[in-house]
Amino acid sequence: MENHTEHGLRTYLIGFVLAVVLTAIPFYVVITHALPPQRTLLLIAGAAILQVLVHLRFFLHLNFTTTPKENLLAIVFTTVLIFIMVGGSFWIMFDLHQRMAI
Amino acid sequence: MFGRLTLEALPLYSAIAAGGALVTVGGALVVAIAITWLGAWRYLWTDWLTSVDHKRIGVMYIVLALIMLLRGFVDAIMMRAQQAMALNSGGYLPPEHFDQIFSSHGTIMIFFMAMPFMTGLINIIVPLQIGTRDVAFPFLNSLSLWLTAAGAGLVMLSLVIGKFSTAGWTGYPPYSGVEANPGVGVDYWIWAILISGVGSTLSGINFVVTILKRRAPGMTLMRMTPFTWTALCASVLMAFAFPALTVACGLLALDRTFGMHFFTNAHGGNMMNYPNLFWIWGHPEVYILILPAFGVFSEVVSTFSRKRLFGYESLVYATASIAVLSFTVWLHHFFTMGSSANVNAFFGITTMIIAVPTGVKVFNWLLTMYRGRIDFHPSMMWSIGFMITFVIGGMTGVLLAIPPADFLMHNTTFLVAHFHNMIIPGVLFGYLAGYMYWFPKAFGFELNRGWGLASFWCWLIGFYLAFMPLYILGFKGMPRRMEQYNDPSWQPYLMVAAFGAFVVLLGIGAMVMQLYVSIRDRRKTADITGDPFEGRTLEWATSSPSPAYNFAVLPEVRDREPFLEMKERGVAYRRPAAYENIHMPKNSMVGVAMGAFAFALGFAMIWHIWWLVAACGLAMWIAMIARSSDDDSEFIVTAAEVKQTEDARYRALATKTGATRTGSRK
Amino acid sequence: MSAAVTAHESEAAETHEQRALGFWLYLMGDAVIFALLFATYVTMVNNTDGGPGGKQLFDLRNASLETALLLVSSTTFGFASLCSRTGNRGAVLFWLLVTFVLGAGFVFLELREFAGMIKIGAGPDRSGFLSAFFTLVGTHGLHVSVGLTWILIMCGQVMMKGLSVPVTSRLFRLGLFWHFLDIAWVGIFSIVYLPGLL
Amino acid sequence: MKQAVDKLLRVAPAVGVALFATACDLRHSAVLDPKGPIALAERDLLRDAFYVMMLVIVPVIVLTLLFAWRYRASNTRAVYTPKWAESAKLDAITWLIPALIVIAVGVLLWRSTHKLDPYREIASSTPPLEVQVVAQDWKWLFIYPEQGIATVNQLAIPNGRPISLRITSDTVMNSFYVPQLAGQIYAMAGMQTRLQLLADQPGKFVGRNSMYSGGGFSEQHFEVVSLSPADFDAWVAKTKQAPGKLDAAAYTALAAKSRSNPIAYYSAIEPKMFDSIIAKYTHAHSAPIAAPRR
Ligand code: HEA
Ligand code: HEA
Ligand code: CUA
Ligand SMILES: [Cu+2]
Repeated sequence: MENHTEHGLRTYLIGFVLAVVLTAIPFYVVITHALPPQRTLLLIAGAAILQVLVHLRFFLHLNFTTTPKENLLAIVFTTVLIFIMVGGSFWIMFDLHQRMAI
Repeated sequence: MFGRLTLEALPLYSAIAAGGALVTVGGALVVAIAITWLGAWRYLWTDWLTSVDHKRIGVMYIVLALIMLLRGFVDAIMMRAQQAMALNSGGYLPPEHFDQIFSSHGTIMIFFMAMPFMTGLINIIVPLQIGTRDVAFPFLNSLSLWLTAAGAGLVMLSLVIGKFSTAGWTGYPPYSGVEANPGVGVDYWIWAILISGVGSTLSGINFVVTILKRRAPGMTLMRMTPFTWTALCASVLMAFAFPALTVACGLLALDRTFGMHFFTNAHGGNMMNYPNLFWIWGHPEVYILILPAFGVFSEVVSTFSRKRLFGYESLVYATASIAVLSFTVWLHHFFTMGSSANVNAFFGITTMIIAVPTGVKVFNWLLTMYRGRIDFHPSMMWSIGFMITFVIGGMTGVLLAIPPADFLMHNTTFLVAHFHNMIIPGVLFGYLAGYMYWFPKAFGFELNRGWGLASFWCWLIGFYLAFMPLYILGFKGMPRRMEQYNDPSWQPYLMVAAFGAFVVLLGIGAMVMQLYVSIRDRRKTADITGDPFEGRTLEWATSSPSPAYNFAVLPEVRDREPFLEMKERGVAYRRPAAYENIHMPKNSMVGVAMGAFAFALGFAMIWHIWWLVAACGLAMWIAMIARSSDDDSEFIVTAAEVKQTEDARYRALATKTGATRTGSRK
Repeated sequence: MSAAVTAHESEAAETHEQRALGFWLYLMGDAVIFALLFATYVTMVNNTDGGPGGKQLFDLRNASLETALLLVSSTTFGFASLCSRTGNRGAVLFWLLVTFVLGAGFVFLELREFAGMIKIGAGPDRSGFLSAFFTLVGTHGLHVSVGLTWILIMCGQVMMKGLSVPVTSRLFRLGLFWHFLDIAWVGIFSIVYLPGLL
Repeated sequence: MKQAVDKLLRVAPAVGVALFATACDLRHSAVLDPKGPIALAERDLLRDAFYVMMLVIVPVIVLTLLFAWRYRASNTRAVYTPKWAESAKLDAITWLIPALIVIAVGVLLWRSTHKLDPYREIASSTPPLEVQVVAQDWKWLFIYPEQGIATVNQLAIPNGRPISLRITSDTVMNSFYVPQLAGQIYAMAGMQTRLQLLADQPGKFVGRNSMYSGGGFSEQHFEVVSLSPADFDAWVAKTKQAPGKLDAAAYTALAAKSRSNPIAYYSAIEPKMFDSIIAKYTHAHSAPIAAPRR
């Protein structure tokens, strides 16, 4: 149990540091305009996805051994759904927007 | 003090509206007086309203469905009568009343008839079928019920105070926005749906956890009954689709209440996003309704063909793929909004793909009947009626899935015919089959067969008469939601349709008679064994009605048809060596209280009574905290009590079938 | 006797697991809500109706401060969870309170930002863009506020009931909730604030 | 029993006549009796898909009834196989048959959806006539920018010439629907949708709004009058004589709620009227015509 806790503490700290780094980079780039907008957006997106993964792994302690498989399944399923719903909405709305212009 | 609530909210604007209000209030009064007269308040409160027993909650859901069906059907008859009369004239209903009626009919039928009916069936049967003592979260179950009831109550209240929405069950803005509809009608619709929607989300979560985590030992996923499978998939859809409805209606409420611009015409609103959000929920919703019905048909066809279900695995995969695919088709409800050909074609094709797993199911039922020994119990008749009628509606659905064809048929009565053709022979026949099949399990006696068959025939014939003409009217270019019309060639069809609705009314009458006759004869048709239909699945393994704890000893499952297997092995009625104490959840009044607060909260939001909003919000918050801090929510049924109950059951069994029986019946 | 105890324990573990799954499902439903609000926001970014847009309204200093508060609070909550496992009641209380203070700071900053915007006429009823902004960010803020009350309640329970099995089980779910909100916030600064200031 | 049969026989002719009348009536129903190439193509599509699907729907219905009868419990001579529940071959068939039909209809769908995209102008040697359509509570305004005229609740078109419609709404969402010529598309404020149509021959057709829009919805229909090109020119000339002119003030009056509007003609219109109706809902342009309704 004790061991476990120490291990836990390290996990949180690693997570924290990674999260700080992954936050700092996009903020820095946006403040300094170090990259052209298109690339900045890509960078922001990449950092965000990584950071979400960091949170899931280090704060929510998701992994493939101890997390019950139903919980993982729920998360994977939701990810797919969100992809369908949000991706679909973008496709539909932007397409419509284009077609509605005079 | 009372927001925008004034005396003018009373429905004195038309005699019919006032009559509706009177009937509603009068009905509520009569029921209240009857309960008082019977001195049944205490019994009702302790044994039912505060109950967290899944079987009682299920029964209450179905009673709610029954009450709301009355309202929904009155609406339907009124519309049919109006359209039969209204050639070149206003008929007997002014437009402002007709549009409230189609809106409330659609809303009630979907949210407060079909949803509670389905949730009720799942509640009663699924825990029994998976061999557990209760759902995962019994209190949450009660909360869901009362949130649904609160929503239903708001719809009913709109008859008496204020008006209901006129924007249809889909509530498209900008028509449903404040500018075009400043009154309280749309707000009633929004809050009824938001509140009951939360209930449905929670139900979905509850059933998913129950089915995934509480199955009896030995019941692997691939040994679950088809009904449990469909309940699982429908629950997943409930848990994940209803949030989209919450967003759609929530944003509409923000527009209406706080002057925001999500869906307004001007100021940067984007009305096209509303259909988008609404149908992200709306399409999965129709499969939420139909999947459990498919499950019922699977059980019924197998039981009454006296034959193992054909193609179980195919059925499971078909169910799961329908559930996933249902999230990929929503644009087919607005092909005519102007999307480009690629988008329309993509969603058209995904829509049609659903016909494949659905077809697989139909073929599997067919092959289950093949070389069976078919008993024409009313449940089986509903199933056969379903199979021959549903395929027609499926076919017209596929026609609508072809965008250029939809350009012709969208928003016409052809569409109305399509979805009633799915919902009545599909959803409703399924639930009614389940009702007649599982009734003895819930109440301990069988339903009369003769009246059941009479009801079936009236429904089937009434359905064809009421809705086939609408297909024709669709071809004649008649839009839906018409309060009057000027084309004389429509009228004959509308009259036939009205007549059909009347035949359906006879069917409902036959069902009432069936209930009456069955209750009268309940001694003769008592179900002593708990297994009136040579059942195959676990719900038939306990007594009818089953005790609060369902199973004295949790059964061990070795087959897809566990109870049949037990009967064949001769252990179905074997007494366990000993009983153990059983933990059961305590009743709680917090669920009812939360429902009441939610109802008042909705009412206050509708009428802009802000202090009441705050008070109710606070009350709900406190109730929730109190409940969630309560660690002592269980009580113990002692082994001795269990033994007593079980002994009584075995005594009854012995008198019924002779003392020595151990194995299957007969 | 000992058999009965273990039976009870395994039952408690079972309940905990069921509740965890249930709570995950709830969070996933919430994630769908957030996802659709994000989608709505993105489709409405340009619908400013001639009013102010993100460039004029957003303040990166404020956003980074908010981010810092939430991120640190996620970590301090983690400490609270760790301490609850070792049964150190005082430490749990301490870290919960720290988390509360950080979270409250976040809500304060957000409210200040909202108030500032409303004062210059950029309220949620100004344009479709602002409706979407206030609703998305406000929904997150509302969740954080709910989390704050929940933290207070758990503080009360820890004080009164100690770290009993149900209490730690609740703390665990509160943790899921709090960390989940942090994830939603990552979405918000990456989709709302940063691109808005590009 | 015998009496019942007798009774059935007596009503049979009446039912037969009714069915025949229905079939005949159906042939002349708006959707099944198209008067232009777009509606015709859409109708044919409907028909073809219907026939393809009948290949499986009819057998399912027939087999259900057949099996129900043949395997009824009282028929103890029929084969009974209570345990038979699996057959890889049959499984494959149950998946394949619907899949094949869906593929067939899917190909049809993909092609036709692109061909019949309502934005795609009809190929023709004559250039299309542009008409701008505005949905109002509860009537339809048609603007002929080339001719400089406008009408209410009457869309006159020359037959044989493609018509290119630009559609918007000055109120809630409507759906512009002419079943015999073109199907339908939504009309939305601040936006423009498009629809193409062509009438083969002179005639009168009904058009409607199919999206519920409030109290006057049921009476919100219009007529499409297809004229020979010569008659159409005459019609334009006549309309140019009409006393009414559609300026900003007249427009505001017209846009107010009204039911069962009579057909009306305007001999002149404000330039760019259609664009400014759209623009008043989008911040981008200044709006000459009244204030936006939200
Ligand atoms: C579940 C959904 C459901 C059901 C069952 C029905 C049933 C019926 N509907 Fe419904 N209808 C809708 C959903 C449903 N409808 C929707 C969503 C709309 C669109 C609304 C809109 O435009 O926005 C609509 C619209 C609609 C219209 C408007 C058409 C138009 O726009 O022009 C009409 C017209 O007559 C109509 C008629 C009928 C009739 C006659 C029945 C009847 O034949 C059937 C009567 C059915 C019942 C009375 C229920 C029976 C239930 C039981 C018997 C349960 C028994 C319970 C126990 C034993 C426990 N419906
Ligand atoms: C329970 C309800 C239910 C069910 C199950 C379905 C099932 C289907 N629906 Fe329906 N639908 C509704 C309820 C339902 N629908 C409602 C309420 C609306 C309107 C809402 C409103 O606007 O108010 C609607 C509207 C609607 C539209 C929008 C039309 C429009 O607005 O213009 C479309 C278009 O694609 C559609 C298609 C389909 C299809 C393809 C199926 C398929 O799932 C059907 C699949 C089944 C079969 C095809 C039959 C069995 C299969 C075989 C025997 C195999 C062989 C057959 C083939 C391969 C073809 N539906
Ligand atoms: Cu943009 Cu309709
Ligand atoms: Cu659909």
